[in-house]
Amino acid sequence: MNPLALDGVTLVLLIPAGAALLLAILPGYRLSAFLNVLACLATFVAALSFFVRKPEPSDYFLIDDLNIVFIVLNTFVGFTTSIFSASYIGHEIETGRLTRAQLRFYHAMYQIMMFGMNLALISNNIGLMWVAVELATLTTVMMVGIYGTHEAIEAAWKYFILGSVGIALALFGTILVYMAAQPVVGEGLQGMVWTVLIERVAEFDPALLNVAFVFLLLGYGTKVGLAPMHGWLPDAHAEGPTPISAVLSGLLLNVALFAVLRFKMLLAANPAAIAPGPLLALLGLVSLIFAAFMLYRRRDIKRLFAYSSIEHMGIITFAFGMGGALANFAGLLHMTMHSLTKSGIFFAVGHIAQVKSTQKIADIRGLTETHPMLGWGLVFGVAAIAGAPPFGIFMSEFLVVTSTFARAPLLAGLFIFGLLVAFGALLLRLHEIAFGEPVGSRAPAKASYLPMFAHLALVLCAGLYLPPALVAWFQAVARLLG
Amino acid sequence: MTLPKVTDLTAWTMTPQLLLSCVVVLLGFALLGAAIGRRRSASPLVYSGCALVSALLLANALGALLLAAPPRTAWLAMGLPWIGAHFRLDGLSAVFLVIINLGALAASLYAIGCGRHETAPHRVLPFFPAFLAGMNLVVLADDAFTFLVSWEFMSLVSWALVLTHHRERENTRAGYVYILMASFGTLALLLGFGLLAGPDGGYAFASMREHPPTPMIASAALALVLMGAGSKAGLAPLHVWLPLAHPAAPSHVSALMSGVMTKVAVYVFIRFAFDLLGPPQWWWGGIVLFVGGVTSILGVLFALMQHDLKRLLAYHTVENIGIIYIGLGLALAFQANGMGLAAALALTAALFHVLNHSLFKTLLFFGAGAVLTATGERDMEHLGGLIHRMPWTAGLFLTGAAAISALPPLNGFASEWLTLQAVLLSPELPQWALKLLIPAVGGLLALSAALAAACFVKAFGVTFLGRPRSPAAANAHEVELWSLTSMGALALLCFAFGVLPGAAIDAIGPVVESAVGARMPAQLAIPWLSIVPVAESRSSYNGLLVFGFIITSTLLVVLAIHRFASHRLRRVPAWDCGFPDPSPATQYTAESFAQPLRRVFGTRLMQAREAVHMPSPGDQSPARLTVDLRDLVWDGLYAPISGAVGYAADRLNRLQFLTVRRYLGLVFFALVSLLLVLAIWG
Amino acid sequence: MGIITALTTQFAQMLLVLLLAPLFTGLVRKLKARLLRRQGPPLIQPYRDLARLLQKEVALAENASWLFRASPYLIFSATWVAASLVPTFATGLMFSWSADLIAIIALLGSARFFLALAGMDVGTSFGGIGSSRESMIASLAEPAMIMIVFTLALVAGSTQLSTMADIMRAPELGLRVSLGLALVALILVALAENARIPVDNPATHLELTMVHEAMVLEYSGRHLALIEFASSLKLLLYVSLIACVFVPWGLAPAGAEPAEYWRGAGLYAGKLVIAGVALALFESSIAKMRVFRLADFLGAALMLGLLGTLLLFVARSL
Amino acid sequence: MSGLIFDVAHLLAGGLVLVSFMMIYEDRLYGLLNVFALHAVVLSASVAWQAYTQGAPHLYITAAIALLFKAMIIPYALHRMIVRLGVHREVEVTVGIAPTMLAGIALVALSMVVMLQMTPNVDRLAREDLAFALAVVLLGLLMMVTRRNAVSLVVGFMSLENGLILAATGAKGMPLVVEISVAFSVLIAFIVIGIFLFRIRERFDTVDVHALDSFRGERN
Repeated sequence: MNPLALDGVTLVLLIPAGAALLLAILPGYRLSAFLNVLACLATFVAALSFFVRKPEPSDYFLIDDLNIVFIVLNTFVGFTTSIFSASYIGHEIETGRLTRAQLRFYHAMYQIMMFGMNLALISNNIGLMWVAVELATLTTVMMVGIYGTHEAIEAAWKYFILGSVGIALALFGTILVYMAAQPVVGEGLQGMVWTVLIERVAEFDPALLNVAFVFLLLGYGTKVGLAPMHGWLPDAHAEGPTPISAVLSGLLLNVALFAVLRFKMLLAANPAAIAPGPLLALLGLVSLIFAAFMLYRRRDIKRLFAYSSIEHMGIITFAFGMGGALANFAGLLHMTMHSLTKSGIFFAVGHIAQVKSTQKIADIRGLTETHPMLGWGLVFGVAAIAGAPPFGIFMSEFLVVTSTFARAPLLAGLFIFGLLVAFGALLLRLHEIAFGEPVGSRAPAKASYLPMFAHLALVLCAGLYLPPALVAWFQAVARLLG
Repeated sequence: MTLPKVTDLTAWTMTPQLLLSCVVVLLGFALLGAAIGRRRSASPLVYSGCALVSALLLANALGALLLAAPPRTAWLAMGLPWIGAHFRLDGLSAVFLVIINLGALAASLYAIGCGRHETAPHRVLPFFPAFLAGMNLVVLADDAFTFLVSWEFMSLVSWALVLTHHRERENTRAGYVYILMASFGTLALLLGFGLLAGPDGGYAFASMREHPPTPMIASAALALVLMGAGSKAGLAPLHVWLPLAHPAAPSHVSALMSGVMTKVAVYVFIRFAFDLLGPPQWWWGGIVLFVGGVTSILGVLFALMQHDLKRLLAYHTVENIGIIYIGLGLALAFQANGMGLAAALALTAALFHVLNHSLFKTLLFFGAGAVLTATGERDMEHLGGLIHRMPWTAGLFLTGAAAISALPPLNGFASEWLTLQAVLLSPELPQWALKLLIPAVGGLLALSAALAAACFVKAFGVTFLGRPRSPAAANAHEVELWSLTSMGALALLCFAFGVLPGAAIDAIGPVVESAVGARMPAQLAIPWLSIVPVAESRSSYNGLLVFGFIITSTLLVVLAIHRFASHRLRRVPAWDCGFPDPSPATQYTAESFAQPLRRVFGTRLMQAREAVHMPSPGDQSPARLTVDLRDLVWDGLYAPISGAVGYAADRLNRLQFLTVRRYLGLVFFALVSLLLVLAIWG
Repeated sequence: MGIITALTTQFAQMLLVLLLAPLFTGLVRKLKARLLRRQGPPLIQPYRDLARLLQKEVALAENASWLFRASPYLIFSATWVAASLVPTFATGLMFSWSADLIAIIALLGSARFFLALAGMDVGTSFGGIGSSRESMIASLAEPAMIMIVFTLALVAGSTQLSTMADIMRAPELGLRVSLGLALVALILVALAENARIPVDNPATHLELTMVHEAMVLEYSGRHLALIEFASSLKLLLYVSLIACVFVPWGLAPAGAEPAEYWRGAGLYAGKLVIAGVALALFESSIAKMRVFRLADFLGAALMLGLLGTLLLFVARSL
Repeated sequence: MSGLIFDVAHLLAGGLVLVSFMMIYEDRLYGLLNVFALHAVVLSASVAWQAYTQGAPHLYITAAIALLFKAMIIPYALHRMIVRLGVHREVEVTVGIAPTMLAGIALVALSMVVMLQMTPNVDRLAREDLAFALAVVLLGLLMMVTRRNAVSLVVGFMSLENGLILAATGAKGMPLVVEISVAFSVLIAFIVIGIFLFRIRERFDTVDVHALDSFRGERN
């Protein structure tokens, strides 16, 4: 595969990179917003091409069952978020919270972030994956701090420090993996290529692999926002512009978890190394229960859904931690559903915050009365994220609970306890926001409802009927994950 | 398309496929309601549509029940990918389909009339048809996933209906408590299914039936189902949400929630206990009996203390659910000890009470709804004397009140009589615990029946009789014809099943046989249409003859009086022991009526405390008598839990306001501890 | 041929009950007066009262609804049906299979239900007092009654009154502790249900103490006649119930020839007189109880019934 | 010959750990910067030695970058910035020097135990090298956790990066891509920190992280 061939892989990378350069130059924000949408659409189409013709793996790029789904999901949510961002940005300019120069910077960063994430997903070289994740993180750090208010700076600073420490730990883990591979695979590039590693991992030194996995789990775990390392996530979500919160919650957490899964497969293949399952399950459960309790005292609507993202990342990690065909299938399904639902919710939250010009839950009341579309959209979104059945997330939670309850009743009990506490908190806040005596401005919101309702429709459809092709993929990957 | 011949007709009707298509039509109406909710013409259109579809569903279900058609299944490619969605129409689901769609038909007809006065129709119309669809789906589902999806869909939609009038503070609070308890119930059921499905994920009910669980797992599953279904039905500790949520919904919806949705929860318990869990243990019956007894007495005692009409009816739902679970507990106990006939009697009593309760509870809630529409008041202290202005509603409410108080010619007494006969059969049970528990529960059952009668004397007396206590009650007006027809139909059914209980018992027969393996003797074969629980010698009750007896004796008396006594009649002011015309406030109100009973039962159970505040000698302000009741269950169970969660949330909340350094400390701590783990066990 | 005799005996029972009820009330009043060394009204005074009331004009309150006018008829017919189902001089009557003891109690319950409602209909405070206290008494008396029925049914194996009477007559029954408890409980409940002295004073018209009287305060003329007749019927019912179950000797078995019936009727009259004397003696030897102590009085009845049932559940022989 | 190679590499790696300890001991800001410069010098020496022993010319470039960039430019820039921002001189330590030193020793012991469990087929030099690298990383983290001052936080982060470079160079044949990217990230990191510090400077009069924390979200 010479790099010049115009196949899917190059397209998926070149389009965002090119668009970033172009957008950095263009002054007008309306045109650049449209271009941004166009670029994301093109990337999405390129990603779809993988379904048609899957390019064979090379030293640097790899398309296999696991990441093909995430690439498509990633580009699709990126595309819908760009549509949302186009209408969101318009309002920000009017209220003067962002200047034109900042918008140029914003659109360029948006595309670089998409480039970073796509690179991380399709890279075969674990070092390249590390660089890509680092790049995506740095761009989101900048965008979180774009508003320049006290809280935004503080959130960006916290995100940067914690992110850098996390990424440093991940790098150390990557080096350890290379050190473990080097005596078996030989020096040079081969030691970093994942496909080579996965075949020969049985002969690696188990102790070194264990230490490597610990560092990788904590390093990329910081990016996933699992409990002990979650510090940056709530403030980054709350203070950055909402499209960024949607992308952060919907995509970046998934990309980081994808990286952890890559290394979990490595470790699972080496019998001598310690089983990665219990470690993941422990972290997942801690995040779930911790985030569930933190939801109660939240006063800011975006921070509320940030903690909900931590909770759902906990659920997904717990599912992969439990392992087995059913639980892995549930984990993959949950990742897809969560990114769709959470970004849908953030679309609604973005417009709500703009219409009510506040993010404080206390100042938003009776939304289903004043803004029915937004109000009911949020109600269905929160019902979906809280795991109410007709929506897709219930199916994954159903599978996780039933498959774990037979094997480890206590764990399933704790899992259910976490779910119930989180459900209580989310619904408590939803009641304050969506119902009751309306408060605040009743000006109709000029907003694009398309992305929000598209996401909710997809999640509802997945809850009732999963297309067989998608099911086959997930089952194949579930066996892969071990 | 040629007209299907009669034989094809039966092949085509009474199948899950037809019922599912009706459910889809209902969902279509829901979307229609959402689309044109705000227009005036929308509500009669949607409600009449629902009425038609419910009527069709009712006909099919009735056909399947009466013809005792063999179970038929249907499979759709939806739901869990590798299992798909299974649906099944067997005897048990046919009975509950009849109950659901009977209530749905009545509620739709009622809503055509009273629905017009609904202040926010656009919030009710989209969800009402979906609520009906959800209930029908739950009863038809035949695998764990489809069941739980339709179960929670039903809860979600009814939650949205509870929040129709979301502006009042207590309605949103009621909605929140309701959806939280509903989700607790669903998670309990989820765990129950997890146990039955096993690690390999055999979620279809058919596969669960093939390999029934070991007794230990079956007992755990039963406990989970008792919590799950019990929280929706309103069993003792989990009933607190019911009196909050049911009154908050519009009247025809609260009638459906109380009369019909609680029955869907009973269906779930029966489907688990008698179908999926295999042979029962004897102590299962004991637990269910105990919970049923406590629920019934708690429900009726709290109902006595209420002065909000709809909340009083909701508490009565809790009481009647307790009576139903007493019947189910007896059935489980008898089946565990191999007494087939007795188990059949107990289960028939429970199912018959399910049917009766859905009838008269729906009727009573329609009555309360009519009062609310006419006067805009739910509080009995502001009503009174409505019998003069709303004679028809008063008469129909009286029939419902008489039925729920188990007075002879009506259906309430028939199912109560069967349950008492079942209690009388239980001395043959060998276990000591049951020997001591059943008489006590029998006592509780009798006490709650008597208290129910007292409570409905209060409810009817204070609301309809006496003199109007407020201008709203003074100029109330009768409700539309539609509502009256649906209430009238329900009252007629109460009479029919009261006078001819044999018909209903025979219809339930095959269902009981499939669940318990034995059935009651064919009642219609017995001369004079009387019903006999087990054998002729034991005892028999003939509704028709008693009713005829009363009618003839009344006619005789009327003729005699008409023939011999004087006809003179004079309208005079009330004697009232010589007091001149006292103001309506001197009448007995709901609080004062319940005062003796509160003194007898309330002091310990509800910490009922009365405080009299006399004004200081000089000023003219009126003396006040305040009564404060404490809900022990709420203080003992729910307040501590929410307090604990609040405390934990406060403690953990400090983690949100840490400095960057401390967050790094957390990461550092995690890294070091994991490395330690590796160093020790690596 | 058998049908006609059965029908005649059934109607004879219904007529007998109608005739004897006012007589029994008159007998009790006469005896109580005698105990107080007073002459007392003649035995047939109740009949004269009823005839007088039937001729008098009905003074109907303005606020009274159709329920107020209809309920005397309903109350009277329910009580009359219940009374005619309880065997007085013979068991196994034609209609006795249509309703067992639980149905009879429920019939009385419905009579009481309508009486309480009628009390509240006029909208005066005294009607309220009567109904409220009656509901409290009923809510304790009825469960006690049902527990008594449980005890009797467990001993007799059926809730049908006729079978109970036959079993009770059988010699091998022997003395049973639970039956003793049931008898005491039944007497307590009978006193409460018929508003006799310890629970409520039938003779008084003192507002704050009356229960039954308060409910019928607003009735007059023919309606009051029906109510009075119904309450005396109810008193007769309870006496014949106690007689039929606990003193069953002399009851003619089903399908016996007329001679047996006359002997049964004679014995029944004797039982009535004894009951009347006992009631008069008891009533004049005790004062009325405070309303709120009734709960303990009736609670005792409930506990006795429950204890009786419990003993039978535990050991069939007790 | 191989003995000498091992000994020198071993010496330099140990030296780096020792300097990390000195940085923890340091409680004055300027001193901290000088020790950090020394830390960078020892690192570049070790990298150069690795380049010499492994015969991999690209490592020399990394050594040069480390020496030039981390030993001279960054400390000087930080030095000037401290002067311009008028940051108060001493470094507030939350836990006190002695306990931090004890913790440092414990961490080094932990990294030794963890790394020495590896099976013998991984050659001794790599194992030793990784142990020291892990020690430096943990010490860097310890320093970040126990310092309140934003500048010292950043210096701690830099020392952590040095540990990574030590580990990376220890791995024979690691593709060049990794080293450049590490350097690349250092550069970016530093610029961003600069912007932040500058930005932060604009908003508050101090670079003290503590002052920063009072403005956390949702507090008001």
